[in-house]
Amino acid sequence: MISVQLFFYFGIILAIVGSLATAWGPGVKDPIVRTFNTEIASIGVCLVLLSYNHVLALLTLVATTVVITLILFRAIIRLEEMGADV
Amino acid sequence: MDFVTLGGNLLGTIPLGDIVLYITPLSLFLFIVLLVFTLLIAISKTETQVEATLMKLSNTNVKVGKKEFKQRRFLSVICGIASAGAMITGDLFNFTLFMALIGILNIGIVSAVKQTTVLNSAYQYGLIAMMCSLPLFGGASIILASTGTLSLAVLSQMPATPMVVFGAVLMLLGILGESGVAPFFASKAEMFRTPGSPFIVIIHLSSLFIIVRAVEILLLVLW
Amino acid sequence: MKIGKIWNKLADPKTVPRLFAFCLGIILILGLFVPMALNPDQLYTRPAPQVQIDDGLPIAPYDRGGVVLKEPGIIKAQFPENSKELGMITGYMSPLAEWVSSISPYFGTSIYSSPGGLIDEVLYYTRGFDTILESSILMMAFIIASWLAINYTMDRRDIEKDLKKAANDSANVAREIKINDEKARAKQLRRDN
Amino acid sequence: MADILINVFIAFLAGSLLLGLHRKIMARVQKRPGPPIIQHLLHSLKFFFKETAFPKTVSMPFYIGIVFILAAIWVVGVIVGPVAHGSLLILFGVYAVYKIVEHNSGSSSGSPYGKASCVRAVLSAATELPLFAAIVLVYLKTGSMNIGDIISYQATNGPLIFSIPLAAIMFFLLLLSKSPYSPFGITKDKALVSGFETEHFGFLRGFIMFSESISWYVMLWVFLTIFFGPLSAVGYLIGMIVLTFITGFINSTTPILNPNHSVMTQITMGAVCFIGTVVMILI
Amino acid sequence: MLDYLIYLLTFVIGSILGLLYSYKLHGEPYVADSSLDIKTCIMSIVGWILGFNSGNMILGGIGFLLAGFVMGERPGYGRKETAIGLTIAIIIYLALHLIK
Amino acid sequence: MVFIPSYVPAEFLSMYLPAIYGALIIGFIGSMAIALNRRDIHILILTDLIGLAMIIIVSAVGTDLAEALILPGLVVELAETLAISEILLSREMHKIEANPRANLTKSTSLFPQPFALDMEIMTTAPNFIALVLIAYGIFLTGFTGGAVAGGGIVLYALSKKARGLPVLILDGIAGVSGIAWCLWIIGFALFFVAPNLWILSLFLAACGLLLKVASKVGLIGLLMREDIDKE
Amino acid sequence: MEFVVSIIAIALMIIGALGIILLKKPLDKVIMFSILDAGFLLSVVLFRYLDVALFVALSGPLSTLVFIMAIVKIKEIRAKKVESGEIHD
Repeated sequence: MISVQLFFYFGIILAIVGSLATAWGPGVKDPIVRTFNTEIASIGVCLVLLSYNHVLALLTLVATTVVITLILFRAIIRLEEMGADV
Repeated sequence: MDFVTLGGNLLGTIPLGDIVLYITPLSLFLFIVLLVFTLLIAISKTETQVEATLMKLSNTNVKVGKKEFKQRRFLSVICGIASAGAMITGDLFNFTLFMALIGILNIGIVSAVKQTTVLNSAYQYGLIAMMCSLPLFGGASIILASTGTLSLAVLSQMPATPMVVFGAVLMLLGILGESGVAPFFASKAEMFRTPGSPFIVIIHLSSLFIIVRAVEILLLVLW
Repeated sequence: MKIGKIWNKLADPKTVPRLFAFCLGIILILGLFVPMALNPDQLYTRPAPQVQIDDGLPIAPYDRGGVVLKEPGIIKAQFPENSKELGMITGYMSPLAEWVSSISPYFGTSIYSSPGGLIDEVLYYTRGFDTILESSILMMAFIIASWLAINYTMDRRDIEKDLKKAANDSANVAREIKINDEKARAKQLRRDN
Repeated sequence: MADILINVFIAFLAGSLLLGLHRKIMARVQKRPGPPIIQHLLHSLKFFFKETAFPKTVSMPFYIGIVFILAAIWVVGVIVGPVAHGSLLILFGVYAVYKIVEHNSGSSSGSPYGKASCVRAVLSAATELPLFAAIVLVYLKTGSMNIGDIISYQATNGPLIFSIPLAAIMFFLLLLSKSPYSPFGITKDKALVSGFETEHFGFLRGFIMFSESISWYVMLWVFLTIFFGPLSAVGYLIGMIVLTFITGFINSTTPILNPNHSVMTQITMGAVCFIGTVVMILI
Repeated sequence: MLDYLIYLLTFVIGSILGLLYSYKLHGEPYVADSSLDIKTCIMSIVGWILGFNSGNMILGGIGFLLAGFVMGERPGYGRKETAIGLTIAIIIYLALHLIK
Repeated sequence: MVFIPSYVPAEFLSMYLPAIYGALIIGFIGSMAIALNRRDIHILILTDLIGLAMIIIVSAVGTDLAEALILPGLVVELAETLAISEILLSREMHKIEANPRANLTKSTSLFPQPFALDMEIMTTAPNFIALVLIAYGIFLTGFTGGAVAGGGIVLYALSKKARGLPVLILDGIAGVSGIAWCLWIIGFALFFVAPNLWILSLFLAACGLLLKVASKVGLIGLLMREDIDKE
Repeated sequence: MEFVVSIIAIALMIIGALGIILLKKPLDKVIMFSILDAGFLLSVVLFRYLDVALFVALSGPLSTLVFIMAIVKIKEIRAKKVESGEIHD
């Protein structure tokens, strides 16, 4: 038997820590770093879904996280390349 | 609270599984008006915007290009249909989904234009629309957690607990943001400075009707 | 006349998302003081976490009872009278899914999300209209994005034109330099002679 | 059917006369003689006999269709209000469509004045909220959205103006913003020529004026009905004339507000009145 | 509701007739004659009294036609007459209703 | 015999409160960060957090219904992010295009420039992983399958060497997804018209959705390979 | 046994999370992300959903690939900018 509660609370904490890091963590002035930090929060949410046994939602979340990251990186890169100040 | 006190007598229902659409004089009126407008949009041409040119005597004609026209017409017709659907839906989550769809379509209708100010307000509005997913879906699911149902017919018979009120407040905030009423009006109003009058009218129409409908739904849920 | 200034600030599109976010944050934090509890009387209930996988069921977290194609599973829908075949879809497995379920007890998720899963029951059968909407949202967003990408942000025809022009320019410059060089050389030669 | 027709005509005639009166009052306040009261009606009739021209830049079916929608919408307003005593929410919807028409008749013409008016119409749509708040308060007090029920509630419990005066003020703000030359009437600011009507000539303008007369009548009727209880015909007459007087006085003495100030003034007053009424109901 | 429509219509028609009549009578660009006109004064009194107190569709219609005729005269004319007629009519109306 | 409780089990009841409080806190952090931030791209990244909070709130209900509500909500989040980021890009491009001489410097360019990246993984691994992902996605079908297969297609498109936007392929993808849309509407309608054909309608619905989502997600890969690719 | 493994998984995730937050260089962050992902994979395996674990294992390299490419590209862009004297590192 594994402790579902342990993973659940850890997931919540990870999500909160991740979102704190995304919001005010070190070096988040760089959009790349900020996007990285959202990954932590999303892994936390994955753990929450796992402990709720929402496994299909978990699969979808994992897949979409990758794609969202891809989209955000693309936007960041293009904006830097254009020299736009946003 | 019953449907009857708000929108008049129940004229009929359309059961689609757990989602039951219902028709009252109010929703029928809104539905028909939206369909009429959608039809008009589908057959309309766009106008030419005439503007004075700086430092010259001539005018500038701002027109909608053919490609842009097709794209925007398609999106506005879908937006009209979606708002018409939102008028008769009888399910809380279904309604929030319609709102999300209308939000993304509103952005889409103005996204094809060239004016940077319009694009800027479309972007800002898009940010609000994305943030609105939390109050809308979250509010609906808090109501679900508290009452155990999403159907308006069942919800209208239940008393309101503080939790339901909180969910309804969240939903109200989402609706206010998504339909761009004061004090959040600026991001949406600035989108209307682009040519293409038949298309932008549906943006305005859908948001106003969504407010009317949201009033009904919130009253149903709360009382 | 301070209130006038505040009102003018509200008319700037850039402040609006931030204002909205601020209002949202305030309401969310007020939510901490609202008494909240989950109503146990819910639709489409599921067993407690890890119960089914500990029991070693082959289609673990999504087994809702019933015999394939014979007996409906246990599903609690809002309006059962609107869905005649309720529970039958959970009792159905595609041949591929049956084969996978005979191999290992640890592939329940995959099996039940393939055609005939519980999620299909909820997504397509009882709440199919939601699915239509959600996938419409997806489709519209992609239409918008791909239209913009094809027609504007990724339009490579202009850049090709630019590149050609630049190439021509540089060729012209090179030619001019060459001509100038030859002229100079000719002059030099003449002077030398 | 005959009932509807009669009511529509009454609404048109009475509305035009009231608007003419409004114009006369404003003129008198400003020490001008002003046109005869009948003038507004004559204007609207006149336009039906004028030649109609369509600008080259318009967006075609919409430009014409919108005025018919406007007329149809207010006819529906008459049906729901004075004829059938239907749901207040439908009247709210009618008002919403009126906003749309205001917006779109401005934008479909291609004129920059119409365009500016259209953007302002979107801004002022934000002021739907006070109307909505007033309706909700009436609903909270009487427990019904049906005008007939509200009338019978007032017949037993006395007019609502005494129990929820702040809601009446909110509704009055709406009336004020819809009256001509109002301080909140940003869509018809004279800096924009005629606002959204700038490019509508001939019978199109005739239809617009026809529906505006009806709308003025219907809104006054709704205000009197939901806040002053069951009234006789004389009561309605006096009430409408008094309201026209008050709005005329206010409009002739106040300047027009800047668009976003206009919006936020109405919203702020709406919010204050809403909270005030809720407090009054709870205490 | 039909009677109200008829009152309104006759009032409007009366106003139009009054406007045409008074423009034919006074073509000046300014108000030339501000004295009380006995003819129109009687018309106004009779019209308003009939309009308010008859309770009959036809008589009321005629009354509003007369009242509108006076009230609808060009600006500057028929004001005093209307005021007198209206006052007398209201007094009679109140008297009738208070006595009852 | 499988036991399905008719009420929500006690575990979920006890987990509701922490989950929802956690979600509220995450939402609060995200929204406050947005309220304090001024830069557009950062706000876009931060809205991601708010989406995560939404997922937790919905999932906390702990029923199959909740799961069904999360699934597409996720895909919606993704789609909105894509559309809005594209609008941001086009806005900035319009701004720069209005006055290229002042806005474009030597090191910047309006269109993506190729860059040199020579990695072993880019040539060998993607084909295999993409194949596995696509096969798995097809097996899953539905939203999830679409997302998984789409991930595979993204990877495949990314690792291809060719540059240049394949407009023809994009049009083809749009066609496929249109057909999928029709399939799926037919399937949905069949459920209510003829319930006895539910197996057929189920397959139509599920496969239509798979094709739709996968083709749409795959499109991102095609867009990406413009930006992030080697010479 | 399972308790120990879950402790290991959680420890991996904590290390990964802290590493992502605290480390400065983006490439280090990618490595730390892999650790985080590994911890998550372990916990999925603990929950005995092998198919999900398979997918998580497959998506790991995918995201790493995306990260690396984005980082390399953005580095190049920034280096170019420094070279042309627009920004100072």
